[in-house]
Amino acid sequence: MFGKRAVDLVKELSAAGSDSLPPYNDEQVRLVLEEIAEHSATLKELSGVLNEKKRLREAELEERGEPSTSVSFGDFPEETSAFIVHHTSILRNKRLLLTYMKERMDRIKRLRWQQRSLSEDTKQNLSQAEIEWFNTYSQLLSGYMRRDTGVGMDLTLDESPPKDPDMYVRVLRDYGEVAFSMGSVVLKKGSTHFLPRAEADPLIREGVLCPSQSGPIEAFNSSNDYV
Amino acid sequence: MDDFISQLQSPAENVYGESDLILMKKAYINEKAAPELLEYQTDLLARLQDQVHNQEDTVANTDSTHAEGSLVRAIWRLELARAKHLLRAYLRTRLIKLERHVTAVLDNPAMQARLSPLELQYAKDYFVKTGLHLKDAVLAHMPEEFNSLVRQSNVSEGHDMLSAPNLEAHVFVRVLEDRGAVNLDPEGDDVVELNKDDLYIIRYEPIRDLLKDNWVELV
Amino acid sequence: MAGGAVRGARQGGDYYSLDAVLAEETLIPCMFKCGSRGVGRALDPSSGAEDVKPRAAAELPLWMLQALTSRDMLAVKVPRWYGEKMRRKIQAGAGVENLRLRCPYFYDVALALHATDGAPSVADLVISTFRSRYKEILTKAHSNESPKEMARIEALLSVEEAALFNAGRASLDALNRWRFGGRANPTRTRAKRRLDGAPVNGSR
Amino acid sequence: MPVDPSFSPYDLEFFAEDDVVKIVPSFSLPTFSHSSIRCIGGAFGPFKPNIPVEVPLWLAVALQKRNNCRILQPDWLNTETLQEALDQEKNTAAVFHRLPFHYLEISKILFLHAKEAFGTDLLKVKELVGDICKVRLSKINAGLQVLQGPMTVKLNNLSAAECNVIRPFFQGALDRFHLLASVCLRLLP
Repeated sequence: MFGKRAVDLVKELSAAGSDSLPPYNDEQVRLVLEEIAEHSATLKELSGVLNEKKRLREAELEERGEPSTSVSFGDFPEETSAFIVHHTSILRNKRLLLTYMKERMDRIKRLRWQQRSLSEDTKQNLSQAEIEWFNTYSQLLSGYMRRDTGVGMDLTLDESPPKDPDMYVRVLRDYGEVAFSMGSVVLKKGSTHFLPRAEADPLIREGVLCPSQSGPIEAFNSSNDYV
Repeated sequence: MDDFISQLQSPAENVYGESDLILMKKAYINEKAAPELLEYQTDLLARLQDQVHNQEDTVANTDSTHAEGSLVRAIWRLELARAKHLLRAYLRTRLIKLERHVTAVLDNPAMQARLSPLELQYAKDYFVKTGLHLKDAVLAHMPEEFNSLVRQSNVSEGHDMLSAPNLEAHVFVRVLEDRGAVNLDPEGDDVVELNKDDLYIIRYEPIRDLLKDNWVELV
Repeated sequence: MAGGAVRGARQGGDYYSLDAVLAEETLIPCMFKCGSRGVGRALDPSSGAEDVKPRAAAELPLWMLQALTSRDMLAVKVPRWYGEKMRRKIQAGAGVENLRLRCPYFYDVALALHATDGAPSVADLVISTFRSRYKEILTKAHSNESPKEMARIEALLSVEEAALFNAGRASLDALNRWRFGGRANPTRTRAKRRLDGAPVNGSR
Repeated sequence: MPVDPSFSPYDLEFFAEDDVVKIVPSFSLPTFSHSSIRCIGGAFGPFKPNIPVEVPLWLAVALQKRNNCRILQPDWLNTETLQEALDQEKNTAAVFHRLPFHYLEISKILFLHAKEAFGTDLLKVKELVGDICKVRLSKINAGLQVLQGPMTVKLNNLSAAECNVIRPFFQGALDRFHLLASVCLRLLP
């Protein structure tokens, strides 16, 4: 069936799932373009045959002194239907190829929203042109977000709503005294502290602290020193 | 005296009023829930961005060495984070929608008018860059009659490759003001009564203009 | 892509939609009203002939039909999965039918066929089918069945139905994770994000 | 891939944090005008020890975390009111009791950050909110099960989380019903 190769390309993407990028199928794309060229050559041939048949029929009618304006390609259904089949097949192949490319471009675009550059692993699966597309898109998006010429905000940040800039943490292991922006704190196992989130985060990743829902009860009335 | 003034300044005016932040939140929810790109909220964005910059200056200039300043600064920073989150979410939602429907938007002057100048420039650049990639990879290798990015072939009637938003999609909508009967189809066979506070799942198209004129909001 | 099918229920589908182009691959039984030159091998490999003969039967993909039927060169037959047998089964209760097996794009293909051919019976049938299966899809999507049972149910659904089913499950899961998940606001690592940049716990 | 029109429950929680609650501050701000905090969203305060004041939830929680206030139990979030709401909810199949649009989000936040506000009622209040949510979700389900074709569905008093949880399914199903029916209509002579 015409268009089989092209649909296999789209099936590849569909089967891989929207979160992954299978290798760019250069060879298959080339074969589909070849199929299109063949259809196109056949179209030219059929159109030659049709024009010739029409001309002959018109000449025939004129010879008999009958009006020849009513002759149409529809009078030669065998060639016309074949013409339509090839024409439709080109449209189909075009749509499938573009859908393949565009879906891949969309997935590559989404990578830019997660990371500034492509990993080597991902690059392996992209064509040279697709790697360039990533860079082009990256520049476009960065331009839109730039402070001087754009909106001045990095839109790829903070998908989830913001949290309090300070947070409660519980100390998981003794760590000694640490200087934070609001002062020094002794991190003693089991104790709870209220710390700037940005400064606590590295220690949470290190396993020294873990987020805690609330502070120690005894602190409840102790910090009203500016009442 | 201070007491007296603060009594006069009832929190109700400030807290319950529709601050620009609340308006921004509503604009974001509408934008996210609507199938098509809505009008860019030019004035609101400009005002809110101004307020954010001013507040950032205030925070930078506030002494936080004493507890009072440090508390207020933490509150300001939290609110700033909330405001910036909303701004980013709004702009991000629009950008993603713009990319998706870029051909349909650029094909329609009325849609173009809904974009900010930066968005319009982005749409044009994005369309050109996308087109170049598709042209290099596919279209340039196709027969001439089929190598257009907006027409399937040179016998296509008009632009038949656009990805247009689906205006027939259903949305959740809350009625803000009594509006009475609204036709859901051109024949007027299907009528719905929209009263204040009503909540509906409804096709987007019939309430499109009501949303624009603030009779309803999306949920 | 589930989300696309849910939100994108529309005639013809987007030009670039994966599901829309895959639905158009569905083979439909047809009969050529006229002969066709040189396309025999491609359209019907079993015939082995260069040319298609008038009144020849063939199974053609959906995408090819419209251009030929509109010029009265092709007659489309109603596929068996929209046939009388199916109609009787629907009337007896469509809930148990395995639509995925019969036609993965049961509804979209019907709409496209209808646009091609104007077969009223097909449109009528798929509306009754959706009406009778809808409730079951909803109930199961919001049920507490085991993952195995959920997978079994999903395998019976058409692609369009499965998209709905999964969307319904995902949003309920997201709500429950939020309500009972224990953590106030789970940290989402960037790696866990979906490719489109939406938060992983966003319901589709 | 379409833009996802759904919000995550965390987005809704963020939206809910603009709702107003009453707090009892334990501090004042003598060096700030009117003992208030001038924010982008308005001037909040005045903050005077033991003088109740209304502030948005996000601010209330931030103050409470820093031990600067006590959040008061909202009027609608106590055992009597909730019990009444639950009974009403159970007794009417088609009507939904009017609750704050963000009742689930607000109660979740308060159960987490303002346990003290509920005293010994905490568990009972939690349970009632859970029961109300359960009854309402099953009512919503039952109501939507009877859908037989394209229609506009009235959902008065449904909450944000309830709308959001049914959104993907029902938007999709109604889009589908509408599409199928609009094709069928075109058949009519």
